[in-house]
Amino acid sequence: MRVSVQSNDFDIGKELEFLNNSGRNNGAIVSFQGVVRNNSTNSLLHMDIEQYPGMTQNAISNYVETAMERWSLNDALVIHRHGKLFPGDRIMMVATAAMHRHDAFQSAEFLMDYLKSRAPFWKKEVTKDGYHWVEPIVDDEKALERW
Amino acid sequence: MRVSVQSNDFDIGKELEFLNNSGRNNGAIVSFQGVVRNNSTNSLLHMDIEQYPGMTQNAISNYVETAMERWSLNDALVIHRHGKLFPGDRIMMVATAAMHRHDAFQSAEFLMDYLKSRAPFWKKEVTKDGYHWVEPIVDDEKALERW
Amino acid sequence: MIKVLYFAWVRERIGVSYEMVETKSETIIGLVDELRQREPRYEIAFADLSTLKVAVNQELCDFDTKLSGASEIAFFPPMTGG
Amino acid sequence: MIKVLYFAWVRERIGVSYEMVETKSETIIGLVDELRQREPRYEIAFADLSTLKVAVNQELCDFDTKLSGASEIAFFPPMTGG
Repeated sequence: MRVSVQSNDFDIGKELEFLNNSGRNNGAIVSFQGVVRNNSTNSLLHMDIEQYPGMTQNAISNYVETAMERWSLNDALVIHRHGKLFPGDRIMMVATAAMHRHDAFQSAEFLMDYLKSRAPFWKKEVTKDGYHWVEPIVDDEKALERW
Repeated sequence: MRVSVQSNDFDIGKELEFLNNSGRNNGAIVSFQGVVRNNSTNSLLHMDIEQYPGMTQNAISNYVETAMERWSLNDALVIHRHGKLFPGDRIMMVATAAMHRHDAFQSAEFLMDYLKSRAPFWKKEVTKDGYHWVEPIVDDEKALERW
Repeated sequence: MIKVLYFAWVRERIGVSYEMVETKSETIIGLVDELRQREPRYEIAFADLSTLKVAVNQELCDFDTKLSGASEIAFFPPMTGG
Repeated sequence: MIKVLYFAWVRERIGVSYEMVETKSETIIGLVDELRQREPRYEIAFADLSTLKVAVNQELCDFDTKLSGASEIAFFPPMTGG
């Protein structure tokens, strides 16, 4: 498993290649890529992602370990960026490798649900009129209930 | 949307880049990559994937269209290879792009379930002792019931 | 004349990947019965229809589907794609 | 002395990203009450605890968690990662 919290971009193709070549008998690799969306009025200049540096890496690693215990996974990867990001930029990715697709899909969804609401990141949206902190989404909190 | 049935390999990184740059306001991109697993005795030499050429493209396109109607998707992609494939080779990929992750995950799972049991491909496993046709998996057929 | 195609082990048991068939049957199951009576290789291939699927004009359908309008019929085992 | 960290709009309302705090409280909620009484900026930041989360030693916990063993406490709004 690998967890990286970084400001620079990543190459999802290389990451998936690396995951697939990690030597296990993978049959299914699922990836999720989060991208900075524009806001409803198309006025987003950029986003600032703040993190809690001491906690982020450990918190994410704990959720990845939970996923590896709960599903039959060969490997898992989480990359999450912080700092200034523009519309269309990649924010983060999750990838899971398993023998069977059900394990790969379920664990990727589990990790996404936890990253959304339990990893210490906070998104700020900046427009020409100022900025605001992104509000948590009620459905994201509810999504945790199914796990 | 794009559906490609081909014998040659594909570059999942480039495909995801292309999907993300297709001009919509994507927030979530989910991909599934199927890889040739070895068999339980590690004796697989290669796999031969037979298809029904006239039907494959249309059948897959229909499932992709169904997914685009059923979920809020910006774009979707299916690539499926046929012919001779070796352990570790990529067999196929599905990718879905949406504003929200739930739509991207659900539609990718839906497409995978249908590709497994309803797209006209047949897998033959070749070992030094001969070959056999891969048996359909009861769970794969059952997986369709949830859609 | 209808073009009849066979895939995977159905193709192997029948020995050809496709053939043109003249039929008087009105349904797919009628065509299957005609073929079964032709030669043992068809009887073997069509021994258990529960292990087979059929497509008419490249769309999946049931064995009791009518043949009117059918220009291409394909018989094959359950798919194992993905 | 406990290191207390603030993130996102909590940090903005309090005006610092962290500070060292001397406390006699035994629980997090006690510490919050102490801070509230110090200055209006704390009162504003901690006005509604239902919109806040807290971590002790970099692990999420509840506001009634005991402070014994705590070397680092962080207050922040619900996370919006992913």
